[in-house]
Amino acid sequence: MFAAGARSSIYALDAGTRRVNLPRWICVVSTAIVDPVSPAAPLEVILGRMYGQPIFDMPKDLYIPPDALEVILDAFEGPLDLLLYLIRKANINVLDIPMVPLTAQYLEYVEAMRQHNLELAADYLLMAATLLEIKSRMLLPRPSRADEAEELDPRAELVRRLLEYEQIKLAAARLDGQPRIERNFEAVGVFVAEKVVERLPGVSLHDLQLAWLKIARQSRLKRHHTIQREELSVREHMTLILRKLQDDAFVVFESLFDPGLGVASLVVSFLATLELVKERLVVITQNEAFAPIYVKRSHGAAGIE
Amino acid sequence: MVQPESNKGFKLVLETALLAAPAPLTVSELRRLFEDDPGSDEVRRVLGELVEDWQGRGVELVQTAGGWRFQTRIEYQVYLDRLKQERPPKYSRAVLETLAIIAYRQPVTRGDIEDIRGVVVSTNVLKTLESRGWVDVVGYRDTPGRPGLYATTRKFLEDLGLRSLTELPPLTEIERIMDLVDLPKTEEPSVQG
Amino acid sequence: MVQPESNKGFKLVLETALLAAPAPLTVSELRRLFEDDPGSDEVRRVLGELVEDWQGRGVELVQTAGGWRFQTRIEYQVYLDRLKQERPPKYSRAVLETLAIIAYRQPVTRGDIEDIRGVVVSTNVLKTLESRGWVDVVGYRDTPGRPGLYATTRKFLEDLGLRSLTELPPLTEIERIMDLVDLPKTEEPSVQG
Repeated sequence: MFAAGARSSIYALDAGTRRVNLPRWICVVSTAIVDPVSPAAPLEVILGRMYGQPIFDMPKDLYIPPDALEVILDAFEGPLDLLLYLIRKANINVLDIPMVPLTAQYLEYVEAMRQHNLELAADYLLMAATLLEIKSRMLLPRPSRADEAEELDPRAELVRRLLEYEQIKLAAARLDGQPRIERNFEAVGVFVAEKVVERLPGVSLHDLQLAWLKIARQSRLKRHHTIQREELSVREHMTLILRKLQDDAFVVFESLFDPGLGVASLVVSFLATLELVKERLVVITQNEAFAPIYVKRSHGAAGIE
Repeated sequence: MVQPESNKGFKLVLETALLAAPAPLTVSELRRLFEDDPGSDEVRRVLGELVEDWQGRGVELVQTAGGWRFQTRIEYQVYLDRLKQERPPKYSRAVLETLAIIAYRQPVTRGDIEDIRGVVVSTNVLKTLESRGWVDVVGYRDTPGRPGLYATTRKFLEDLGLRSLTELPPLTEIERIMDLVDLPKTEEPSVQG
Repeated sequence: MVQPESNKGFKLVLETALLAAPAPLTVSELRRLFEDDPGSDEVRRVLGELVEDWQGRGVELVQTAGGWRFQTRIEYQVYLDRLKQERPPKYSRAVLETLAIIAYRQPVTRGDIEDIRGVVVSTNVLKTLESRGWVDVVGYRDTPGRPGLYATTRKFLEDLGLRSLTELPPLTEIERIMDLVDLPKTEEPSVQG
């Protein structure tokens, strides 16, 4: 029945019933002035003893010596964190925050920060304003019971934010506790031994086709039909014949032809030879009719020509 | 020479690739190791065998968001730490809380993060997380200023050895209490444990 | 928990450290792994055991100038190479066009190539093709300067999987494609067909 109880108690805190069971320490630290309902007299005695020397009948983490304030405030991640600390340390039910003492203590911290010339983040001041606003709204008379269900508790938004922040705070701590690479374990990556092999570009027939297409297109734009269509086999044989003539010696004409490759090949070889002659790449000589015909690469034959 | 045809050779190739890989390898990457694709089922079966084979060793084969990798067991870190030149970074609460918000509420803007934490988020905090490769901007919210939307990366999951965000530690029960506060008119769920 | 006192635990720690290390580890570094220094002899003895243990695997423990490290065996490179993402290098347009001209119009001089391409052919382009063994000079034209005549080689045919030049895509076909795609004269012709 925690849930139901918690909710109803939010509404229970109206003007008449604000004498809630506040934790003792809040009344003490926040000074009795801010909560007129609290029994002031005995508390002021304790308060007087607080400053200057340690007090042993108080939870010691609640009393913050002024010198330590800077250090402690540094430990807070912001106003929500500070509020949560105040609430959790006092064992207050978050769903039923006593706004008066909480606001008072919060303001005390903020004031202390100001006095110590700490750089007071705007976030802290904004929260102070929020707390004061909630506190004042809680002091207003509550609407009639009929409307009660529709009236949101002024603290609801603050509680929602506090709880959401606390949830993230806890999640952050657990995330930090999660095993993490390079802190709790290492990735294995053994050395890869390899022979370095030069990777040569590959060329496909398609690449050649595309290349030629580009050339042809280019030349078409410039001048028309400079590229004749020609039997590739003739050009291949031209190369083959030139290779046979590598050493610049005269070669017997017939040796350029391989009858074993068939008639078509013979014809192509012959055409290739004629083409080579036409392009003046080879020289053909015959001393007399029916004498052997010799072929030679032309450049070494300048004198003969 | 290696004979990947045999189960043993096949397993050795997978093991070698995983031991040598600088980053986790997916099943489909592992299939690419072989000239003849062995298929995912076969690769998964042998991965299972490898996990078994490495039981009781200082190194284990695990599956993370990015795929499979060998990593050292947590119990061995005490030894490995003795060789380390520098300590791994410790993150401030601001960094960790920002990371938690991004991890659990993603995608979020810087404004969302500031709303939840109640303080301004310094640029350094986000830069720390971005340079670690744990968060990045995945889009922009269509509101004035078009603020960037932060989300966690695959590297974040990998570095924490997780396969998915669902493997993050679950958020605490506070969520259910919050519902109460947010919706005072609806029925009251019982929080009693 | 690990018990480095036992020989097995001791060996596991060494193995784990060596598998996770980003660089080779010396014996003196390995000694530092343990709270109680085991001494170099003991570390060396266990390293020897580890070398034995890893026989027949895809990874081996070796001693290099910088210390001990695990590394993949060279026989596994063929598998690991398949994971590499890098794209094969490509020849420049100049190289490909020069090659195409030599292939289709051989034997040709550099001047011929320049005439057809309409631009100067750099020496590097021809050197690239010559050093690849795909073209060579088969003669010299009897004109001033006696320029070399380039032709394709047998290796070119072999590397492209051709038995003869006549198996090259016929130019007539290429030009027919060009006629088709050239029809809209103003637009950049598309090769897709």
